[in-house]
Amino acid sequence: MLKNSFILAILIAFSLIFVSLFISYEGNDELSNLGKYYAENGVQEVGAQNLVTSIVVTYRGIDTLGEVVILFLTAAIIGFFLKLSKKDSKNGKRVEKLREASEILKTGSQALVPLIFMFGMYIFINGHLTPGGGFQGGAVIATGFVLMMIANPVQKVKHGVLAFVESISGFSFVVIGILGIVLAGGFLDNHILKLGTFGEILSAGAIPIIYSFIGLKVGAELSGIVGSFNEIQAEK
Amino acid sequence: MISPIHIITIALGTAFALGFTGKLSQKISAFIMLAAVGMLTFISAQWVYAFYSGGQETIQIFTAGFKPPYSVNLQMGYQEAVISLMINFVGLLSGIYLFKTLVKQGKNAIAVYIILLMGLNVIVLTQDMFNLFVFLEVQSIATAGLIVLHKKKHAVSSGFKYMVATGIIAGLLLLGIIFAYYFTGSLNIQDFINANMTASKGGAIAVFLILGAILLELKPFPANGWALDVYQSAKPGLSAIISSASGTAVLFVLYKIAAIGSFDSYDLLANLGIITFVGSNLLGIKQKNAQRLLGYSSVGQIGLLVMIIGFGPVLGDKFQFIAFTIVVAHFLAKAGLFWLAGIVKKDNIKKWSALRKKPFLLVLFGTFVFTLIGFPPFPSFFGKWELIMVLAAKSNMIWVAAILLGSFFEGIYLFKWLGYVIKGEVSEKKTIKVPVHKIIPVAIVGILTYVVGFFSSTFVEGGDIINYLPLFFIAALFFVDFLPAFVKNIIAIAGMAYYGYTFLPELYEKDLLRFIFGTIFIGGGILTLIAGFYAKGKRQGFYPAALIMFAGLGGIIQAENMLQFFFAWELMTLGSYILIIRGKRSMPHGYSYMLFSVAGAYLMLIGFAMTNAQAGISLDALSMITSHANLIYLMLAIGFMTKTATVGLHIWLPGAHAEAESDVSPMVSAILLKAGVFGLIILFIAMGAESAGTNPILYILGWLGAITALVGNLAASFQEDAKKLLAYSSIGQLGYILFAFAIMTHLGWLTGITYSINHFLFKAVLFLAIGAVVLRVKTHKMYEMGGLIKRMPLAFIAVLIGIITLSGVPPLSGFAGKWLFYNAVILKGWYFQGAIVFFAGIIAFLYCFRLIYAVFLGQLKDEHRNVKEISIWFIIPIYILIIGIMIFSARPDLILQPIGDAIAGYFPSETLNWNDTTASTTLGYWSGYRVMIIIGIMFTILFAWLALFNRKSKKVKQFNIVYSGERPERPETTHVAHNMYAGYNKALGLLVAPFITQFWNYMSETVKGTAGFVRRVYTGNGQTYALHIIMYLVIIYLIVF
Amino acid sequence: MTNENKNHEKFLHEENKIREVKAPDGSIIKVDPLNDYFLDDRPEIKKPKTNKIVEKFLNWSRAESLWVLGFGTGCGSIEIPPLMTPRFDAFRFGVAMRPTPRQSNVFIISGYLAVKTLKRVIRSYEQMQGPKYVLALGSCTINGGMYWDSYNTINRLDHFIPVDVYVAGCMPRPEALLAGFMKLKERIKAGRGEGANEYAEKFDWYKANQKKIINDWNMPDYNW
Amino acid sequence: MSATMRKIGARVAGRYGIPFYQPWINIIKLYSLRDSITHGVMFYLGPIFRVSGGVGIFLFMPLIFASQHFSNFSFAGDLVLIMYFQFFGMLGMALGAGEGGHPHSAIGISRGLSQFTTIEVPMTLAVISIAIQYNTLSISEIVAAQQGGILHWTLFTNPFATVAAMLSLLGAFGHSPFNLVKAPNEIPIGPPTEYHSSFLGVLRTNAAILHVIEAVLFMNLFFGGAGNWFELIVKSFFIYFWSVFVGIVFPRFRIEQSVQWFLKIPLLLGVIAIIIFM
Amino acid sequence: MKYFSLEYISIITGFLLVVIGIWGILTQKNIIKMIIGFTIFDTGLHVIMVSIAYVRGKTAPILDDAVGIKDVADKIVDPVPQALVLTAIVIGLGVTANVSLCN
Repeated sequence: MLKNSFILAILIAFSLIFVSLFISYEGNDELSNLGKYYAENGVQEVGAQNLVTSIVVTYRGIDTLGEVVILFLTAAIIGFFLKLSKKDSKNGKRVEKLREASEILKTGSQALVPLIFMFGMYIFINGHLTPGGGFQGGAVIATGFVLMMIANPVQKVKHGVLAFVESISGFSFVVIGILGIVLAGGFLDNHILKLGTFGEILSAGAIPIIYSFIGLKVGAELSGIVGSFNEIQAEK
Repeated sequence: MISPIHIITIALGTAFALGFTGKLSQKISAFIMLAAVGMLTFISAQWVYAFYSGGQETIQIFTAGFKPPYSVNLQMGYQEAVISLMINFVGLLSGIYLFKTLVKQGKNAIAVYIILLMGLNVIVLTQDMFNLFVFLEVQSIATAGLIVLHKKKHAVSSGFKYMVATGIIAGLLLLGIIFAYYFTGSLNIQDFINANMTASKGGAIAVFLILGAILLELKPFPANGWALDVYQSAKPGLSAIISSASGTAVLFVLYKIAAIGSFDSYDLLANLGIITFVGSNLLGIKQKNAQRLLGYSSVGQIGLLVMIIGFGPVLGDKFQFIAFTIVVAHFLAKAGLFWLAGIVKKDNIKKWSALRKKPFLLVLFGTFVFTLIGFPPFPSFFGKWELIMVLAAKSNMIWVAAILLGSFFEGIYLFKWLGYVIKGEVSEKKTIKVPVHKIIPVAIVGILTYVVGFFSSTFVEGGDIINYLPLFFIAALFFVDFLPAFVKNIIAIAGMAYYGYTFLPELYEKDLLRFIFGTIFIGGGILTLIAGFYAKGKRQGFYPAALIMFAGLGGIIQAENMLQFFFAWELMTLGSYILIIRGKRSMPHGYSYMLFSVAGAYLMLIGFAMTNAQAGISLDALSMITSHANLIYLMLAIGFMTKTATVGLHIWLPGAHAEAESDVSPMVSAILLKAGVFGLIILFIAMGAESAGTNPILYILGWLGAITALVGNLAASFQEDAKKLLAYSSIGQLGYILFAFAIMTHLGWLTGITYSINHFLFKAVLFLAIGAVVLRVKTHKMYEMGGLIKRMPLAFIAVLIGIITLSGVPPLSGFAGKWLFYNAVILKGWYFQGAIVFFAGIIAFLYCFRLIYAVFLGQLKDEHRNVKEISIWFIIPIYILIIGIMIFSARPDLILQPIGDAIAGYFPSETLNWNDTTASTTLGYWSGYRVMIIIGIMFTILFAWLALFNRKSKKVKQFNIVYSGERPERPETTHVAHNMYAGYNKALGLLVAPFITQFWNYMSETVKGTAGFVRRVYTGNGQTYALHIIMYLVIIYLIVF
Repeated sequence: MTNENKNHEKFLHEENKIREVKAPDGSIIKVDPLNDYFLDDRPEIKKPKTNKIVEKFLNWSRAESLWVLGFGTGCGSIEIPPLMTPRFDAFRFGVAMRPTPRQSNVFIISGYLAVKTLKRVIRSYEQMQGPKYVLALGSCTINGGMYWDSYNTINRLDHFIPVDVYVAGCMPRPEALLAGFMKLKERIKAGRGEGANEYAEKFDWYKANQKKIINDWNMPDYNW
Repeated sequence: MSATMRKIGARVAGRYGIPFYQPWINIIKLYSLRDSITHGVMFYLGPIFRVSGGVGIFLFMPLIFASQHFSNFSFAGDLVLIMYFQFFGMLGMALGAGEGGHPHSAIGISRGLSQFTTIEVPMTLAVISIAIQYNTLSISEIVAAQQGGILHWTLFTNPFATVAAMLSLLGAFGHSPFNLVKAPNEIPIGPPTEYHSSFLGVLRTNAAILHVIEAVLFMNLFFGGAGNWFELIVKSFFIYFWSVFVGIVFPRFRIEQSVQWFLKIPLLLGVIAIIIFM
Repeated sequence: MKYFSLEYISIITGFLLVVIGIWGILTQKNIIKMIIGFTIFDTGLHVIMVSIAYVRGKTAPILDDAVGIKDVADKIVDPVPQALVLTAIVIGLGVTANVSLCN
C-alpha cells in the first residue's frame, strides 16, 4: 500500500509534465506547414485520394517499411520462440486436446471467412482511395484467420504458407522500393508507374501495389502471430 | 559508390528473402546473412574511405524523391559513415562469433539479427525524427528478440524488463515528437534545431521528453536496472552488440538531436552523463558477475560520452577527436570483452582464471582492460588526455575531478578482475574450448585497438613526436614469445642497449641531469636483465612487460612535452604492473600498486591539464604557471609521490616489491622508483630556486620526506621478510631523496642526486643478491635462513658492501650523501627535519644488520647445507654495480662535480666547491678519496697485526660455541633472527602501527559499502525499473523546470 | 662417535638422533647432530715459547691477570662472590670474573661434582683458551669428601681434568681461596701451569675416564 | 685510563681496586694466549673493522688545538665524518660477532643497535646546534671559536646542547645504566661473547681508544679543546669521570626504557638548544 | 469555456489514459493486467496524437467528392499525425506482442 501511494505520488508529479504540456496546447485553427504542403501538392505529386495513404506509403514510405519490419520481427521472434518451446515440449509434455467448436461456429466461419478475406483485400486495394489501407486490410484478413482458428482449433496453422506469403510480399516491397531508385526519384517513389487518373483504382502510381503487398504481408504476419500465440497457449 | 539506402534494401531484402530458403539448410541462410552484413560493411567502408580521401561532400538521400521535410531523408556524412562502419563491422564480427548459435536458432533468428543491424544503421543515418522513432523501435524489438534467443529463464525475464522499459521510453519519445511536431510543424530534425523550440514552455517540454527518452535509451544511472539485467543475461555475442554497436548508435542519435535543445540542455546532459559515469563505475566495484560488470562499465563509458556530448559546444573543434577516440576504445574493448565472456563461459569473475591457459586470449583481455581504463598506447588514452586538457583550459576542474574519479572506480574493478584472471586459482582441469570462429573477431578487435591508438596519437597536440619505435620492437618481441628465455634475453638486452645508444650520448651533451637518470634507467635495466639469464624455460610475457617499462622510463627521460611524459609514465606503470604481478603472491600488492599509480597519474593529469591551460603543453610550461600554481604543484607532487611511495601513499610498495620475482624486484625498486624522483626533479626545477624559501609545499614535502624516511626505516627494522625489509628500506631511502630535493638548494640537490645514484647502486645490489639467495633457499623469511656466508661468500660480500653504502658509513659512497646532507640541512636551516632524517639514517643500521646477520651470519640451517652459490647471472651484474659503487666512493667528484656545475644553473648560491678531491662548503669539508686511502692503509696494517697473532687459529664448526656448558640442539633454536628488535619494537613500534593501511582500508571499505548500498536500487523487478525511469524523468523535470 | 659409544644411544635425546631434512631443491639431507655440528679434532700440545725471558714475561702477565670463569659447580661456589667484596677484594690481584669460558683462564671447581655437572665442566674446560688452569675447591674434589660413596658424584677430579691447585677444606673460606690463587700465581710464574698441555698429552686416558662415568655422551671428544 | 676509572668505582664501593696497570697486563695476557679458534672470515675481520673504526676516528680527530702535528688526518673530513665513522667499527663488530653464530651475540647487538639509534638523536641535535652556533662543521674551527677563556666554551655558551650531548655520551660509553647490551650474566658479555685471546685483546685495545676518543671529541666540542697535552688529559679525564659517576650511581635500564628515556629528556634539551640558535 | 471543446477533451482523455496506463504498468501484479496497462498507455498516446492533428471544424484528409481537390488545405485536418498514428499503432502492437511473449 505504501509502495502504491508512493507510485501515485510519483505519477502525480509526472502528470505535472502533462499539465504543462496541456497548458501550452491551444488546438489548431489551421494546418501545419507540412500538412498544408501535403494538402496542396499531394494530389499532383502522388495522386492518391487518401492523403494519409500518400503520406504513409510514399512521403514517409520508409516509416512504413520500418513498421512492416516491426511486424515481421514480431512474427519472426514469436516464430522462433515457438520453435524453442516446441523443442522443450518434445520431451514429455502432453498437448491437451481442445474441445471442438460448435456446428454453428463452424458453418458460420466457412461462410464468413472468404467474405472477410475479400473484404480485407478490398480495403487494402482501395487504400489510396478510401480510409483504408494495407494495415487495416491485413488486420481484417487476420480476423478471418482468428475465426478459422476458433472454428477449427485442432487444425494447425500452416506457417510455411504464411511465411512464404510474407516473404514474397516483403521482398516485393523492397524490390519496388529499389525500382523507385532506378526508375524514379528515390527509394519507394511511387512514380515507377504512371499516376493514372485521380480517383481511380489504378491511380496513384505504385501505391495500390505496395499497399497490396503490405496488406498481404500484414495479414500473413498477424495471422502467424495469432496462430503462434495460440499454439504456445495450447502447449502451456 | 553504392548509395547508403542499399544498407536498408540489402538488409531487408536478405531478411525477407530468408523466407524463401525454407527448404535450404540453416547454414546457407547464415552464410547469406554474413554475406549481406559483409556487404553492409563494405558500403559503409567505402563511404568512410571516400570521406577520408577527401573531396566527398556530405550527401542527403531523399526517399520517394521528395525534399525534406516532406519526406524522410537520410544523411551520409563522415561521422555517419564512421559510426555506420563501426556498427556493421562489429555486426559482421559478432555474426561470425554467433555463427553457430544463429545456425542453431534458425533463419528467424538470422533475419532478426540482420534487421537489428539495419535498424541501428538507419537511426544513425536518418534525419527524420519519427523515422528515428520507428527504427529505434525496430532495434529494440530486435534486441529483445535476440535476448530471448538465450532461452534461459532469466534471459526471458530480462527481455520482458527490457521491453517494458523501452516501451515506456518509446511512448515518452512519441509524446515528445508529436508535441514537437505541434510546435514546429515539421518532423525533420534539422527543422527542430532551427525552430528554437525551447523558447516556449511547451516546446521546451517536448524537447525535454525527446532528449530524456533518448538519454534513457542510453541507460543512465540509476534508471538502468533493466539494461544491466540484459547485459547480464543475454548471450555474450549479443551483449557485445548491445554495448558497442547499439550504444554507439544511440549515442550518435543523442549527438545528432542534442542541438534541438538550448545551451542549458547541454549542461543537463553533461551533468547526467557524469553522474552515470561515476555512479555506475562505483557500483561496478561490488559486482562479481562478469557480464553485469561489463554492463556497469558500458553504462559508465556511455555516461562519459553523454557528458562529452553535453560538453560538445565547450570542446569545440576537439570534440570530434575526443568523442571518437573514447567511443572507439569503448566500442572495441567492450565488444572484445563480451566476446571473451562468451568464450570463457564463467559468470563469476573470480573463475576467469581459466583464461590463463590461453596466453593469447590473456593478452587480448589485458589489452581490452587497459584500453577501457585509458592506458597508452590505446586510443582512449589520447581521448581522455585531450578531454581533460580542454576541460581544464575552460577551467571546469570539478568535471575533471569527477571524470577521473569515475575512471578510478572503473580501474578498481577492472584491475581486480584482471588480477583474478592472471592470478586466480585454476580449479578445473578442463581448459576452455576456443572455437576459431570465436577467436577471430576478438583478435581482430584487439589488433584494431593498437592500430587506432597509434593513429589517434597523431591527432593530439604534441603527440606526433611520441617515439613508437620501442613499442614496435616490443610488439615484435611479443610475437617471438615462444623462444626460450635466454634468446629473448639477448634480444632484449641488445634492444635496450641500442635504445640507450640512440639517445643517451646526445643527452650527455644537452642535459646532464637527464643523462644521469637515463643511465640509471637504461644501464640499470640492462644489468638487471642480465640477471634474467638465470631463468629457464620460456618465461612468457616477461620480456614484453619489462621492455614496456623500460621504454616508458626512457620516454620519461626524453619527454619534451607533458603528453609525452604522461604517455611514457603510463606505459611504465603498465609494464611494471605486469612485471610485479608475475610474482607468486603479488596479486593484491600489484593491485594496490596499480590503484595508487592510477590515482597518482590522474592527479598528475589534472596538474598537467591546468598547466596546459595556462602555459602550453611543453614541459617547460610548468615554470610559467600564473595562477593556482601551488595547487598544481601539489597535485603533481602527490602524483609523483605515489611512485616514490612517500608515507601515506606507500602501502602498495612493500608487498609489490617483496613478492615480485627475484630479478624484477631490483628493476622496480632500484630503477622504477627513480622515475618518481625524476618527476619530482622536473617539478622542482619548474618551481624554481626562488620558491625555496617561500613555498609552503616544499616545506610540507620536506617534512613528508623526513617522516617517510623515519617510518620506512623503522618499519623495515621490524620485517621478517628479507625482500619486504628491502622494500621498506626503499621507502625510507626515497624519503631521504624527497627531503633532499625539497631543500631546494644547490647542496640539497646534490644530496638528492647522490642519494639517487647510491640508492640505485646499492638497492640493485641488495635486491639482486637477496633475490638470488631467495631463489636458492626458496623462502623469504630471514629467520629461516642463516649462516649462508659459508655457502655464498660472494653474495655475502655484495650484501656487505651494499649495506655499508646504504647506511652511509665511510669510506663508501653512502657517506658522500650523508655529508652533503648534513651541510645542506644546516645551511638550509631545517634542523628538526634533518634530525629526524638522521635518526632514520641510524635506524637503517638496525635493518642493515638484521639483513646481513639473519641471512648470512648466525647458524646455517640443516636444509641449506648443500645450497650453491647464487647464480652467476646474478653475480655478474652485482659485481659490475659494486665496481660502480667503488668508483663513486673513491672519486665522487668525477660525477658530482659536473652535476654540480649543471645544477648551478638553477641554484647559483651556496655551491659545493671542489679542490682536487676535497669537497668543501662554507660549513665543512671532506675528501672521499683520502678517507678511502687512510682507511685502506689502516685496515691493511691491522689485518697484518691480527694475522700475526692468529695465524694458527683453529677453524671450528657451527656449534662450537660456548653455551653455558650445554650444547645447542638445532640451528633453528640457536639462530636469533625472529622478532629481532623486540625491545625496540616495544619502545617505538607504535610509530609504525599500520594507521595508514587502516586508513586506506577504511576508505576502500567505505567505497565498497556505498557501492553495496546504492546497488540495492536494482531490485530485479521490471516494474521497479519502470518506476525508476519515470522517477528519473520526474526528478530531472522538477530540477529543470 | 666411536663404536664403544654406540650402546649409549638409548640414552640419547630425541633431538640428537639422526634425522633427515629436505633441502630447498628437493633433495634429502641426512643430519647427524652428534657429528655434523662439531669439529672433531684432538687437542694439540702447544709448547711454551723457547725464549726463556719472553716466556717468563708472558707467564707473569698470565699470572697477574687471572680471569675466572663464573661457573659455580657445587656448594663451594658460595665462597666465590665474597672474593669480590671490599673485604677480600680479589681485584687487587688481577682476579676478575668472566662470564664466558672463551675469555677465562681459571676454572674454579667449587666442591662436589655431580656426573651431570661433570659433563658441563668438561665442556667448559675444553672451551677455555690455553694456557688454562684449574683450581679445585674443597675436599670433595680431592677424594669425594662426604659424598665419596655417592652414586652420582665423582671422587677424584684429577681423573677427569688436570688440576693445578687443590684448596682443601669443607668448605674452605675465601681466605683459603685467595691463598689458592696465590699458589696458582706462583705455579704459573714458575712455568708449571701447563695443565692444558697435560690434558692434550694424556687425552685418551682422560677421555676414557670421562666416558666411563658419563652415559649419554652427546658431544665430540674435544669441545673446541 | 679505564683502569683509573674502575679504581674510582672500587673506591666508591669501598674497595681498594685494581692496580692502574692491570688493563695493560690483561691485554698482554690476551695476546699471549696460545689457543685461538675462528668461526669464519667475518669473525676474523670483525675486530679489524672495529679497530679500524676506533683508530680511524682517532686519526681524523684533531687532538691538540693549533698543533700541526697532532691534528692527525683531520684534513680528510670533519665532524660528520667522525660521527659516521663510529658506525664503521660497530658494524664490523656486529658482523664478526654475528658470524660467531652465538645467539647471545645477536641479542646483544640488537640491543646495542637499538639503543645506539636513540643515543645519537640528542647527540645529533647538539651537533647541529653547535654547527649553527659556530657556522662550521670543522672540529678545528669549532675549537678555535672556543678559545679565549673558560666562558667561551660551548659548555657556557650553549649549555643545553652540552647537557644533551653529555647525556647521550652516557649511552655511548655503555656504562650502567645503559649497559644492558653487555648484561654480563644474562647474555654473557653480549656481542663479543665468542671473542677470546688476541681477538679480545684487539677489542679491548679498541675499547680503550674509543673511550678516549669520545672524551676528546666532547672536549673539543664542548670544553674548549686542548692547547697542550696536559689540558687534553685533564679535560678528557673529567668527561670520562662523568659517565663513570653516573654509571655507579644508577641501576640498569631495560632496552625499551633507555630508548624511551633518550627520546624524552635529552631530546627535549637538544631541541631547546637548536631553538635557541635558530 | 474553451476547454469543453473537442480537441481539449480528447487531449485530456489522452493524458489521462497515459497516466492510467503507466499506473497499470507500475502497480499490477498480474501480467495480463500489465499488458493491458501497456495498451491503455499506447492508446492514450494515439489519442493525443490525433488530437494534435485536429484542426477546428475540419474534416478527414480524404479528397473524395465531398471535399474536392481545390483549396484542400482549408478543409481537412492535418494528415501527418494521422499517418504517424497509423505507424505508431502497429509499433505498439509489435511492442505489446513482444512484451506478452516474454512471459
